[in-house]
Amino acid sequence: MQNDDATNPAMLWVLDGEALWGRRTGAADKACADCHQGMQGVAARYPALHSEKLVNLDQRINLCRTEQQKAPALQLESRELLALSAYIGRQSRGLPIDIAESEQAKPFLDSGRAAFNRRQGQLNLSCTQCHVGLAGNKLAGNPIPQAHPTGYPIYRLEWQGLGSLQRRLRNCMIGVRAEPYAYGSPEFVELEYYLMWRARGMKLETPAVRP
Amino acid sequence: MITRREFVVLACATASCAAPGALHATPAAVDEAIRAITGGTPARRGRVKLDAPALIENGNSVVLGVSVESPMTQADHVKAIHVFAPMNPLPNMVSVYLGPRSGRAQFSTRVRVADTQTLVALAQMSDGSFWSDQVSVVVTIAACLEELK
Amino acid sequence: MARAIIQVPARAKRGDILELRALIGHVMETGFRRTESGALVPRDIIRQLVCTYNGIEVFRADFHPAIAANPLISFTTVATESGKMEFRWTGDNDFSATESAPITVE
Amino acid sequence: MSGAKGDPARGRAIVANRQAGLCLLCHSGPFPEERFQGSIAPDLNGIGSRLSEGQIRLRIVDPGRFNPSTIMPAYFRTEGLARVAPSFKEKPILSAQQIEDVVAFLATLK
Repeated sequence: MQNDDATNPAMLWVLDGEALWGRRTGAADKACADCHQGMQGVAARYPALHSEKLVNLDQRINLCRTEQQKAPALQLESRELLALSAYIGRQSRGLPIDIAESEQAKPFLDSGRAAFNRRQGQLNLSCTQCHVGLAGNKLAGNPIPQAHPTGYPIYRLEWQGLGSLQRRLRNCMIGVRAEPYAYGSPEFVELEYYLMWRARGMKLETPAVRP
Repeated sequence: MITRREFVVLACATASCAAPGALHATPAAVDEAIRAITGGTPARRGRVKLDAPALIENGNSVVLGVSVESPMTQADHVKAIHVFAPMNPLPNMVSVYLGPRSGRAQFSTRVRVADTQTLVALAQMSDGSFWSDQVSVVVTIAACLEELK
Repeated sequence: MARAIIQVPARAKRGDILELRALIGHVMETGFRRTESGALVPRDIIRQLVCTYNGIEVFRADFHPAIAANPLISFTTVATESGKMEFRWTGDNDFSATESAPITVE
Repeated sequence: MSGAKGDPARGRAIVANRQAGLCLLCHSGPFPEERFQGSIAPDLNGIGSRLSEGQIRLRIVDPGRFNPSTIMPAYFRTEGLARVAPSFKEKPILSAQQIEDVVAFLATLK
């Protein structure tokens, strides 16, 4: 379903993103397309450092909006922001995830790794215990995947819509009865960064379709 | 952040998830829906092929296809294909109307399957006969549903 | 208007059987779900898709709440002449959307 | 644990319930009516002959005491946990009586 654009429902968002990409907005009356040519490879490099701060692709889009377009930031998980990140991500489909390692970024990576390994919630489970130690086994009837975020934003059949990696992680945290991190919080971006680093070299499939 | 779907209690779109007042159709309701189309003419097994995965990980979107053996000529063609689900809230899933200009009697779509059940496809021929097929599907229970805290 | 993606071959030979696809963005709210307070979420579905070929209906589908969100349907039609293939979806709350594509038949 | 003797029938319902006991997400067992049981943890068949009631009870209350790296949650421990969601804070997964019921049921699986 995901590799055929005519049947991948996420393509409805990609087309919305394409339209938004070309639309002028904000006090600067600028469209994304006024400054950027293609965005090939960009989604494969996020999260990344931006003025010493770690930001994911959605946050980077919002920085462009507030700093360049002089427009209000889009709400995280909003249809518009997901559409833009799907449109940008689609342009990196097939390219290997390419997360830069640096001294400067190391604390963020370490922090994300620690979150991945930390037991949390009433069920007291870490990501590692299931997604590394038990990947391939079945939780109830469902195979446990290796937690490689190669296709975000994804069209999830359970959601019947598009959602970000952070929304998926939020589901997992609710599943172990933990209090989820807030959308856009440093904890979530660091975890996202670690997961993308862990999947480095794997090909992006954005926008993927998952159960 | 409140998304549209988070204010809804159920994590799935079907009414299968033990909702208060959850309801489903019944094999009898399917029989009745079929009789409304056939007018009581018996539907024979054969000529129709209903395709759906035997094991469904998520019932929210299931690829379902139907094809019918027919020359699809003016004199001999399929007029309509109907699909039914006895354990969904409503027995009728989808109906399509075809003719000689279709070339082939087939279609596919994505449907919601509320629970483990036997889906039924019914084809209505230009000669007034009815043919059917059925397929049993098993819906697994999602382990980590997004839910309200 | 709702976003829709249709797939129609640009060219075909007369008599070819064409595979057509129509995908449209829509929640397909079943009318069977309840909010946290127990209120029923009203039904909001696309009820019908009609495909016309130079104005003549060649395929029609009646949708029920069992059709998944963002409905996709694929079907076939015989290439007869050059012209226009049009898809029209209608549904609850006066929903209506139209998408079309030209086809050249040799 | 709670004083009242466990009821195997109630215990069986808790074990099979995917929101209460959660057991079948990871374990499989003699539940012909339950589809899709887990493959992560040992089969519950025969646990009543492998372990005594006391051993079963301890493994439910705090399995980390036997194996610190186990993925099995402690069903009656509320301290030493991180970021517990507000609605589950300070609450054990199962009550003392529920645990007695589960122990009574598992002991019958000879």
